Amino acid sequence: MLGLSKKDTTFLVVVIFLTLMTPILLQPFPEGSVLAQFNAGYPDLMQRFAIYGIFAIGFNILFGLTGYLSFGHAAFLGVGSYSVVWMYKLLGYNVVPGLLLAVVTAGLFALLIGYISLRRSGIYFSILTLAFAQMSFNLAYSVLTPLTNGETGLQVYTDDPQILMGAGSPNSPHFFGIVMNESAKIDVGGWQFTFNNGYYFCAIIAIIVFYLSLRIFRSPFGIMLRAIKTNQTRMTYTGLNPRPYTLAAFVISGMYAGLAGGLLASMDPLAGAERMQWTASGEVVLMTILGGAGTLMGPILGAGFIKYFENIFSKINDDILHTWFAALPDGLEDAIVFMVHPFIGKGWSLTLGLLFMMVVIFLPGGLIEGGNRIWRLVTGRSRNRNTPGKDAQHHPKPTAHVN
Amino acid sequence: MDALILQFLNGLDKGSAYALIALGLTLIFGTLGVVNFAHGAMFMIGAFCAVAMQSMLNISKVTLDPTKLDFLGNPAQIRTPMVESLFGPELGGSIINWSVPLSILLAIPVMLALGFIMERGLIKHFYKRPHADQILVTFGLAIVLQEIIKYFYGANPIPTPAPDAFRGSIDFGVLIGYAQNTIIYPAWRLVYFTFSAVIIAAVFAFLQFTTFGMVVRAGMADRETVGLLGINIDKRFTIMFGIAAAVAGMAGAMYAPINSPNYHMGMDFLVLSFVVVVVGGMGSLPGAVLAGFLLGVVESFASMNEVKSLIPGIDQIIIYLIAIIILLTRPRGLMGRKGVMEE
Amino acid sequence: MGILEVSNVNKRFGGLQALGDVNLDIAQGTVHAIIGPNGAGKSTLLNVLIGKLVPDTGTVMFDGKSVLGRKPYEINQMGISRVFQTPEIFGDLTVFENMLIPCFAKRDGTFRLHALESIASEKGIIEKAEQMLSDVAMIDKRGMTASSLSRGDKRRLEMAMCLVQEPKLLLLDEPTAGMARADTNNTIELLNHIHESRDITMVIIEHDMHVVFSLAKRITVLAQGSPLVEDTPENIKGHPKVKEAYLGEAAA
Amino acid sequence: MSKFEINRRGLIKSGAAIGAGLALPTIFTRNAYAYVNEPKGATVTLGFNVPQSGPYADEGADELRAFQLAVEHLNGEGDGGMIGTFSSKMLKGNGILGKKVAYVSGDTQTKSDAARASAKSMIEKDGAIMISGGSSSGVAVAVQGLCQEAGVIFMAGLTHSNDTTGKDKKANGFRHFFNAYMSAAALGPVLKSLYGTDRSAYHLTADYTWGWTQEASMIAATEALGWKTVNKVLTPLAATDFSSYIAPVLNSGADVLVLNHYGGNMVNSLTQAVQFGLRDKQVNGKNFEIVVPLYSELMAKGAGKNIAGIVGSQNWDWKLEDEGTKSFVKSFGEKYGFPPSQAAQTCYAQTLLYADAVERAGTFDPCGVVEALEGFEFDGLGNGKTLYRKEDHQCFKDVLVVRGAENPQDEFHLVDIVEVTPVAQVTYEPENEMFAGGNLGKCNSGA
Repeated sequence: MLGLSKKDTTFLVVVIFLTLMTPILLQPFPEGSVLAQFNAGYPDLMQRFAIYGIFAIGFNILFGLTGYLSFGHAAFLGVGSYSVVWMYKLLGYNVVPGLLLAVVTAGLFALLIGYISLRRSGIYFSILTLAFAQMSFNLAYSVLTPLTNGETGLQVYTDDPQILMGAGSPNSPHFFGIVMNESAKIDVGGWQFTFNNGYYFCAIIAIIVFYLSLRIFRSPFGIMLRAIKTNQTRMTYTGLNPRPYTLAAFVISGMYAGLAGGLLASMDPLAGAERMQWTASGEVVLMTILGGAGTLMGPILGAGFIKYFENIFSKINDDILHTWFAALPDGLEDAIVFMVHPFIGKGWSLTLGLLFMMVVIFLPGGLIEGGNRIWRLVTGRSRNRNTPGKDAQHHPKPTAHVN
Repeated sequence: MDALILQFLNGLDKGSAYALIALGLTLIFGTLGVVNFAHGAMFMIGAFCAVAMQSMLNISKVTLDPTKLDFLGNPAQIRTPMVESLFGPELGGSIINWSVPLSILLAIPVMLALGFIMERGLIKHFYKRPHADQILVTFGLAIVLQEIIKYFYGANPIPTPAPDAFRGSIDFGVLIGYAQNTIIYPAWRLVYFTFSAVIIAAVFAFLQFTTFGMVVRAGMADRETVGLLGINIDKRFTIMFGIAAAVAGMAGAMYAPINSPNYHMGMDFLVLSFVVVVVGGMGSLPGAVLAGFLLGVVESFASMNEVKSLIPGIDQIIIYLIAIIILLTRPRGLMGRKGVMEE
Repeated sequence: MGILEVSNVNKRFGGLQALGDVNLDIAQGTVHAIIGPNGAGKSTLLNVLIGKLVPDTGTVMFDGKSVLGRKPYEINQMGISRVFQTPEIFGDLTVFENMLIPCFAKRDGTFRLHALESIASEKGIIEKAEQMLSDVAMIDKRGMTASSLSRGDKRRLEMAMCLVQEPKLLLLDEPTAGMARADTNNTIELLNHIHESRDITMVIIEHDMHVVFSLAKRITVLAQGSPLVEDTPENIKGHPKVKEAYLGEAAA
Repeated sequence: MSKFEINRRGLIKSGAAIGAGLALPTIFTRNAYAYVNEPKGATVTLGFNVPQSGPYADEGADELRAFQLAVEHLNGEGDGGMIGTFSSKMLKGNGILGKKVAYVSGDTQTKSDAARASAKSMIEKDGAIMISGGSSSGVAVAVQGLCQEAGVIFMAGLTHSNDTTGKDKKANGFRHFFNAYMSAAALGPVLKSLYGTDRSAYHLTADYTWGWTQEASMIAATEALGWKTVNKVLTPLAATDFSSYIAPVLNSGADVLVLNHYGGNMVNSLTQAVQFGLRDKQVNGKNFEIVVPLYSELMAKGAGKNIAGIVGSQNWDWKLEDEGTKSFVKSFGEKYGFPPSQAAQTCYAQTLLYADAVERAGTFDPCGVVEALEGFEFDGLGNGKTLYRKEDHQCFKDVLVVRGAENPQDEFHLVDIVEVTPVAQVTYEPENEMFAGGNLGKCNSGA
């Protein structure tokens, strides 16, 4: 179906199901319960899961398949966001023109940077991309402020032209009248589920681009990219020119990043310059490696993992801890709170750092490897048969080079 | 002209910090083939060695002085540093005053130990793993290290002044035949530059003139062959890791008076030091040093008002611009070897 | 006129004359071996043939076109395939995927963006790849990861990848280097089979005289950068000049 | 304005299908809200969004302490702090409108993106009805914009840029902290009396919006005194080594260096300027002086002894002698062991002001709160008589001019108060060109 094998079709159906059910699945604990703190089913975070999932899927097409490690993809994310907000300012709040522009400008920008950077390989390539992105960030923050509104971030002002805004047009981002920040809340028993327009908009786009990436993985182009990662010498002596292949992968992943950046601004009409900083580029690298580079689902898992910790763990404070352990005797309660305290709230990055280390030490293939292990355990299939999980055939062997 | 000399001095000074960090990073790349994202954190921990030394010397005996009141109206606490009560206020005072240079004595063993533990406990298991995994694990480690520092020292910068003797500036211009008050330069920055030059020279001498160094250099060129010769190169590489950490640590400790240490200063230097190493060329120690000084000097000149008025914002991007130009004209940086981290 | 003509090629590296006045004329359909003691210039000559080195003087014409200054992938597209000393294959890919790549390269040229087409729909390509794998008796290993193959199978796979492109000329750089005897014999058998069934011109650079004499129809002996003799294997055996050149080395 | 949670009925239809699919017995929806996150239970939730990682984490921690203290006092725990001295007597220590105050906290990371994400989760997940906190203007403007769209109140924390209540002002946003214009207006007369009217200033300015507004304000104020501006140089925000920018100052003919830097930038540029010996020099026959327009005690600590004698401005200082300050310092000091920073004070005051406005309005409805706060005059929160101006939601109150302490009595004594500049001197017209271009818009309650 859809040009996919039966296995891939099943896989895609599972992904679609999970994506559409996210508002329910991420809300496992009833409202008001002690563990409700761990619920992640609110619009902003779900949107971020989908958007950073898209970013990571795109990055994986470059890094996972070709092995070229870009440290500058945040630049495309930023360009995408700025494009969308500029379209808001000039035309109006419909997200479509902005998203189209975001993909196109990010693609062109990627073409330029990729064309230059891909003249080098390995770490030299990584540093070239990093240099371009850092230049973009530094300029966006300072000299280019008329274009980017600098530190504050680009936003819509009431005196912007917005020439396509009719009297009845919604006054916030919308898709032909479907307003992104509108939600339906449904209470079922003790649970409350939020079905947000913006989330479903992102989710549908995420499913489409996931499907595209699945097609790319299974296409002749996908094989060529993996061949580049494995052996460029054989590639050239087989009559193939690796450069246009890597450049195409770079541009495609740049467009994914631009789309993700555009969606960020579609959910929340503000484009901050920090989106272009090296830390943002590093984040997508971490997401991809953490989840499992070169696998289809890995990067999405990695994106979800990091965003979850950033948004959920940073909000747990001592008061919440005390309510959790309130049932315990006072001394014990204080002791436990004291022990847990460094890892939550402002210590969320410590927890994240430790988890990075644990995952990479114990699960060399990333989170997806953990998933595969559990899968094997559940299905009871033996380990030594090297049973393929969903993704095993694209699982990268640990090879001894960055790229 | 005097403005140019001033900026040249600034460049050398910036460059010596870059060079020291890049040197350690290259030692680790070159000998171990490991991408160490925690190297910036080593620099940061070095700087906190200076902070720790200062607070250790300031461990005080507390007495209450009922004649004075603190902000809540309670009797004020009078703190007398132990060192002062031990050696008398005069000598004790000057020991405290010299805490930053003294912290080198703390930084060397601490950083060597940290380096050994890191290499044996963690990095060792990642030699055969992809560079991507190395990046993830060392980045995780960098976060953990800086969060630990934040837990104990907070997020604010902590003042760590240079000894009084070097706190002010000296009239450098007079020394090289200029009029008075034309080239004024902070004394501590001159100390820092001299210190860096000594460390860099020492590292090179160590690699050049000792058997140990020769084996390591041979190992950098061809690890397998050296291994075949029956030399335990792994052990030496562990020591090199310790040395690299110690170099970064000393660079950080001595930098503390210039840049008040804070827990995330390592991340600020991380990206820059990678750029320096790559511009210098992977696996080349002289390249790292050369690139460090080059980028430092170029950055300083780009910060001059005359240049900035020509090209606004040039000082924000000059390092990256130079990096791009060099990498496009010289495929392996200034002095890189073929095949290192190129696949 | 041969398919590959090397005329008056000279190449110096500093003071060293690596190649001096090399003239070679390789006939269509032959198996031509280039032998010579260490340092005779075999590798330099090979690198000139594949365009990696540009000679100081002289020309290299393949099929009437110059190969000099062309990129490796252009030379391949002209019809020259190369087998390396250590097999160069796509280690992370399966045997079958390895075979697909040359098939696509043959059909689509140096670059084509088939990003959304499914491999499964490429019936012709799949058939061709499977056929080739059957020909080299590797069809039962199609799902294996290439890096896990034995040395002999890697060589077999590399050869198959070259052959599936139907090259006019196959360059082999010490195809049996480092192989066990049994693997060497298998490889010789394979090459002979290929030559007989496909009529491909082959140029072999080889050390091992057993291999050379089992395969070659003509042999050029290179010494100190220049061709010493060119003749049939029968005549090369026991040729005095050749013995002289190999003095001290174990001739076969 | 945008609607956040409305159109409920239409959406429920589509949602109901999914809900019914779950085949769970009780499907019901909450009563329609009159405004977003209307508190229905026995508690009301406030959101404190402060930097917990990054360079301002300590400032954020201090803000959070103040918020926690304010919540305690509102709920009737502790000694009541400034509730006792506050001129409005609506707060009784029984929560807000009888509802117990709960709070959630989050990390802005001092990035507008992260700050908005954190604020959104407070609004969407935790049902926060008011957001407060923050330690930079970029974040304040970004979160203020978000609160306007979402329909909750934003009580800004530490934000000093003119834009927060100028170009980027919003109906749902309120700023208690002072701003760059006020700093400059307060510093002017003091600089004149200390350093005279014949001075040449050299500006080093952090290259982002706050830096620019600070620089513009300072230039306007000093030039009005008759000072000349020799040069103004932008420095990268990420810079840690300012030597290249400081080196040319001494030979430029300037005799005053104005550091329009904040936080880590300020610590490093000031430390390094002192190391360059600027303060020991004589230029044009006058002592060379350094001015840091915006002081932050927490950051000043990082510069150590280098701040001695350096003049700057503050919103508030714990050494003030009024009753409000005294009781606040007492309850803060007793709880945490050290005196509060000005960031803590502004956050504490903002929380009380919000609670009081709700009490006076008799509703949590943001539009009611806005109305109650606009034009509100009060006293007893440490800054003397203060007005929340209706036109731009900026507080007008006295500004402190301070000077780095030469002989600190203890580790908390960082600055001496030079002068309390009366409010009249720092007041400006809402149409002032430095604040022009903005538009409050209408209050948004999300309904």
